[in-house]
Amino acid sequence: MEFALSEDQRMLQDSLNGFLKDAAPLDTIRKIATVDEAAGAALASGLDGLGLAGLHVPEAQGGLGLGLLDACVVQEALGNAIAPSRFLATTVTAHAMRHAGEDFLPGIASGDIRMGLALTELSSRRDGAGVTMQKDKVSGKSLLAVSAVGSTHLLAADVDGRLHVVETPGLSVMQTIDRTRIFSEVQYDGDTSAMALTPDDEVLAAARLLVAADTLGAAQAMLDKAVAYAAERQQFGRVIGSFQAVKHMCAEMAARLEPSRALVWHAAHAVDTGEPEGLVMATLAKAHLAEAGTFIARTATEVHGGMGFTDLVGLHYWFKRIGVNRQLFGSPEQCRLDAARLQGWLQTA
Amino acid sequence: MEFALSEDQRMLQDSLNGFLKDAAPLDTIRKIATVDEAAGAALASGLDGLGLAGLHVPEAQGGLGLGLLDACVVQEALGNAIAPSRFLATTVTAHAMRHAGEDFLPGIASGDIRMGLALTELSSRRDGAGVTMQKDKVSGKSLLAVSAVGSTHLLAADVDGRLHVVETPGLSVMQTIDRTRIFSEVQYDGDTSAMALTPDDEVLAAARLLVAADTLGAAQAMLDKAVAYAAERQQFGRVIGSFQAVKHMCAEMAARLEPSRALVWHAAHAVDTGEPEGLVMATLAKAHLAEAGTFIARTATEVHGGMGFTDLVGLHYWFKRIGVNRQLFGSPEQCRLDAARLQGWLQTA
Amino acid sequence: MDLSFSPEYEAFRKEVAGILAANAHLAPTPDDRGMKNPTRQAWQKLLIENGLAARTIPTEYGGYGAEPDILKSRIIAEEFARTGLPRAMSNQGISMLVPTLLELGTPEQKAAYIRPTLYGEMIWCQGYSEPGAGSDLAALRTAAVSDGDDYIINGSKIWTSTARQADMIFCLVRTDPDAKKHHGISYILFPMDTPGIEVRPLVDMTGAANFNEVFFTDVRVPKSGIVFAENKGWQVANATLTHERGMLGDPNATKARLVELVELMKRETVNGERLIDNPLLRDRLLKLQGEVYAMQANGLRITTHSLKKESAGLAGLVVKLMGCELNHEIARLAIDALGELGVMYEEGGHLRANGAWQARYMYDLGLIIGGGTAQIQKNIIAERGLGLPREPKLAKA
Amino acid sequence: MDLSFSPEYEAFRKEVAGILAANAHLAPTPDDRGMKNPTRQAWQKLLIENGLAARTIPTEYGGYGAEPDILKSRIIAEEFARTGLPRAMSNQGISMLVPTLLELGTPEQKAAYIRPTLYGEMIWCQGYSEPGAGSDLAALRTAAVSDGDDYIINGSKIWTSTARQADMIFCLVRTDPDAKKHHGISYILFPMDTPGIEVRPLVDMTGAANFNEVFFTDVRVPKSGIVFAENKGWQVANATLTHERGMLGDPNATKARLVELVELMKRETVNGERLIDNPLLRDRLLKLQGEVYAMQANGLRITTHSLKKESAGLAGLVVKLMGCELNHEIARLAIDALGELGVMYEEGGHLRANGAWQARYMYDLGLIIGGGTAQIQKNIIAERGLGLPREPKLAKA
Repeated sequence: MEFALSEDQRMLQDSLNGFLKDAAPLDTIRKIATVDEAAGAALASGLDGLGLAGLHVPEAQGGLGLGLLDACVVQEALGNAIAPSRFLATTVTAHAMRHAGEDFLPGIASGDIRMGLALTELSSRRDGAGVTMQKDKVSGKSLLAVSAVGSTHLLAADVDGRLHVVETPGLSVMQTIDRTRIFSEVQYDGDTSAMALTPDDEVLAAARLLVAADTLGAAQAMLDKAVAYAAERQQFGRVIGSFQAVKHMCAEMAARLEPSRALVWHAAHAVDTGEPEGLVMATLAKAHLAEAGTFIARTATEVHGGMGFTDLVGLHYWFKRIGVNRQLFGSPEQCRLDAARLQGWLQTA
Repeated sequence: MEFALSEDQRMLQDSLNGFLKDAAPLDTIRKIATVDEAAGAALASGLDGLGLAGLHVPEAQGGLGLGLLDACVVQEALGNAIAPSRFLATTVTAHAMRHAGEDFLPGIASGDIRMGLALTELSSRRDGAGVTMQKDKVSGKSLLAVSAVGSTHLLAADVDGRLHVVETPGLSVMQTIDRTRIFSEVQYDGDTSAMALTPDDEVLAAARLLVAADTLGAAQAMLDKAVAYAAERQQFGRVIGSFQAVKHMCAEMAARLEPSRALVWHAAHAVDTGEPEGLVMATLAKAHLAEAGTFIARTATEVHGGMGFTDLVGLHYWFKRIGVNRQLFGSPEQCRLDAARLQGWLQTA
Repeated sequence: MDLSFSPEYEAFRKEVAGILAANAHLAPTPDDRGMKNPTRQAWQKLLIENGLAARTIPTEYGGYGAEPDILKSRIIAEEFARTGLPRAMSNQGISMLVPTLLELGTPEQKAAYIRPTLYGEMIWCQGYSEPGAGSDLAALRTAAVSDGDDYIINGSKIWTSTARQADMIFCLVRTDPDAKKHHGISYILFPMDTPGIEVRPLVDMTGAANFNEVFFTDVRVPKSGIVFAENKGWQVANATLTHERGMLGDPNATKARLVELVELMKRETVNGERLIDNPLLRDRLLKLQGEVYAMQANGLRITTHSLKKESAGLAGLVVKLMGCELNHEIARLAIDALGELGVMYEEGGHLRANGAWQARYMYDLGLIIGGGTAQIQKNIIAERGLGLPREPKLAKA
Repeated sequence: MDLSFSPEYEAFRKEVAGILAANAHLAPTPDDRGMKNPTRQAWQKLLIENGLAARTIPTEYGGYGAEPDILKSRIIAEEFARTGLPRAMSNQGISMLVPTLLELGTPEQKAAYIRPTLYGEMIWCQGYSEPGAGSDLAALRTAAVSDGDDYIINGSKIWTSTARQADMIFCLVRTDPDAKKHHGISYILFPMDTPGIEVRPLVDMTGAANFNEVFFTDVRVPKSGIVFAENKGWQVANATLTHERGMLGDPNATKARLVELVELMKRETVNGERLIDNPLLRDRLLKLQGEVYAMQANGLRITTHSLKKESAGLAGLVVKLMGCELNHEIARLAIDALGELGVMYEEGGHLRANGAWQARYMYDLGLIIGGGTAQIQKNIIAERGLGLPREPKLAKA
């Protein structure tokens, strides 16, 4: 019985944190946010060098054969540094192909195939979006696709919940509050589906879990910054962290975040080991981190006072990443509804 | 333009507060709560002496002809002192009969007719409750009837939303957390309806508004007690009200309660003057005070520390009155749904 | 309780409506940009001459010279809201400096500054907060050292809106570094084109530069710019701060936002269902509607207290805290309701209301923090409203 | 990450299951009331002899004498939960006094008290809090004045559970009124039948008397009852308080409540609709389920830290605050879901679960307040967990 990251997992996280500290300081993130393509490419190539693309690909297909818990450890570090990365898309795709991906997985692990995700319509269809599939041809549009820019292929969901791998078609950028990542609108005009996967709750659950891990990392960064600021900023002749109101705001953030970390680990482990509650836990982890993240994003900003509102300390980049994560692959309300469904709690009528 | 209680309304509230301070101190409330019938009868007769029964009965029928705002002023004082009273039932009945009550209103104003309310099933039917009406005969059961004990008649709602006046049939006491008031289960076995009133959203809205006023008074009492305790109780060599955490709990209670007072006044005035938004405001006032009341009941108890948890200071009588008010005539969720319906926001499908 | 207006006031309303209708064609449009746009200045002049702006400022200083009448102010505001015509100019010069000068300015200061400020010919900015003096404003350190008839000013200010457009600044500076912190501050006016002043835009989380930083390096300004008296600046500023607080938490603006949100939720769909038909979103909407009603009623109550020249007590003290939070929550529901589309910003095909909901969500958070953080507001409510003790003095470290 | 148990532990689980199965017929039933009921005492003896109670207490004091092993403790707890058999006795004597005596008691005290306490033959109560000393426990004023080999005790205690049943009390008294407040306190043991002790039940908001007040009037007790040393009681009590904190916020108990709530919401209907089909109630239920999962996972993480003899850090510090609040929220949802029937209490036809949800709702609020209020818990999290500074010292008034 050991509920903790393994030595390997801790080393993975430490080394990634160390890499990101050097390769993705706030100045670099600012450049990426203002669409400095060179800065984005440099970071992406550095991350590629760490071999993350094959992390969740089985060893037989040239990957590392690691699980979702390892992937969450990586995604948490990426969220902590609010670094852009294709890792989430790659990992979710590898998970989707876990039973039938021999043709694609080696290319994913080697980096020759670069995946994006167009799964939004699995949870919500707005503005006429929705993808249909007829005779191997995919048509329609999808919103808020992840890592589609620069991808060779997309993992795309159709209105019946089936997943398809298609060559990346025409994209247009969707500008969100979060400038650390680029999201896209995808238009399919009868593109060929290279692979069709059966509807599979686990893929969406994995995607949600990774977003939860991303929020975990970003929220931890905001909490850390707030505590550091509270311990240093003086007003009325004392550090503001000695005022009970500020102290309690920090305590409330920590009290919500710390159990969230265990939840992400547990959910990932449960999916990895095929525990029956795994999908429910992963789905609720997404909702739980969305709520905790929203609370921490706001509260950490408040602790920073006016400084938190400015661009000077860059805190807002984390605020906005958490804000987009809240909606990505389903709002907290949608996730909770799905968790009820997964447990058979909804009326069968 | 004057948004304030009139001189008369302030005098009414002051004199009632003064009366209740003498006639219903905590010791008396404790006796009533332990079913000391003499204590209850003495208070009831004292309140009768103030002529409250006819407050909302038109002058032509022997009443004072005052409006719901005056009634809210009275009910707030009753809630503040957590005094039992038939006033709410009487006033709601007078309102229900405002277009067609010539036969009953004089008796209500004089006190010869003593009304109870059996309206619960207008908002929710549980445990097989529900009242039907066939050929002037009323059958079925109703839960959580108000002031039914000791009444001569009930204002009863049937499953189609119609209201009936019936002679009070057999009752059994329903024991709630709130011992300041007695609630009943009513069993109708084909009792004769003496008067049938058409479905009327305004009656339920008036009942809810008065419950909101009752909670307003009770919550104000809890806030006042918490502030007094915080200003007096010493820990760590200083009054606890000088700790920012305690101070902010008190501030948050006040910040939620003070605008609630204006809301109750405004809603009552709007119903009195037939403003189109009146019913929506009254219905939302019930929901709003339920939420503010729950928050204040808990927070004021916390400010009192362990003392708030004991019976010694009796704070829990207010806590429980607010707890029952939250559910009476519809939960906050139900009230908000009804407010949406009243505004035509629900799908007509 | 009587929410109607007397015939006198109904007549006044008609008069206002008449003026607005007759002059509507002269109103500036969104194309008339800039704080000193001639069309906007002409509109301001027209409004002042008709008693719809600068209404209670004495005529000798360029105002309309009417007696203060809260109901008439309210009717004017309502008529502007009803017609949608642009309201009178509102800036920190008009709302904060002018009342201060009327109360405490020298005859020369009044004569020189009030009229052009009212007419939009002179723009002011406020130099109060500093990087090290936010909630604890009295800790400010920008130094003004006496040198003959002048001061030499060094230091910096932050959160200075309109600094880039301003002709003049009203500024708090430390004139006595040895006095206790509240007793060494002066309130001084000087031109923004004085040598040694540098203005840097301060970009905030909304992406816009709603504020600026202002840096002073050996800025020489005449002592005649002092308002009231040297080292009395804290009292002067407090008079002004009172004027500022009233500007936040207008319940009618909040109501307008709620109405906008209701329309949004009736119009937008997700998975083919109207947002307002989603029980969770609808319940949140109705909760907020209840709070909006409460703050509106609370506002009416405050107005009545003002009419009677009474303090509104707690009803007044809670407005900033509750009003800013409510605005923020309305924006938050809009964003949540829009889901994936709620995070769109600035440009693009799926953007709603030009990104206004996100901008408000963030800007409102700034308002919750600014002008007295939520924590300071709670201190004020507890201490002034409930009589709880102030933060006790600390032992010397 | 490995949540399975090794073969050694799986064997241990079988052994425990075997003992319980073989002796189940000897277990006390709800009819075996009273703290000193012979059936309960016999069951306790059986559990100790089989290593299922007092497991790590040395045999010389009547325990089982095993090495501490958190996993085995956990397996024992799980097997009791699985079989539904009554667990080992749990009271403040066993959980708080015995560990204290083992660490700091004299040989005589150990010999006299530990064995009968473990076997349920000697019942203890705790005399810590006073009406004027709650969060600020060190402000306690119950005085013990030296008189030869005795002390004369005057004062009173509050929140004393089991005082009516207790044979003995472990009590904090002030033995040096002139010392600084933490330095004049002693920890002393004496019989509850000593003349001058009066116990009054303390009725609380649930309607029950879960606690008592204890009054001391010239109570003469021998000095040999002092544990460790005179005026060192604060250190002794702190050792004991550590044992108490672990008792609150057990995530498995919380999970059991949630499961009960799910069943309730599937079974009960309003207006003919299952409660769980109400979107608002269901959403709240799922929110709570997420929090329960988080606290369960957090509990596993703490167990692992304990196994490695590491501090669990923040994960441990947040348990009381979050766990108590979560229990309270689960009860609140149950009450809200039951609506009009949720306010029923104590007796009557429409009562659910014998009023347990309301009782928990109120009792949990007591737990949020007691044993370190939520405010104190937040101070602890901020100071010990996040390294923020302690409340600064105040200037002398």
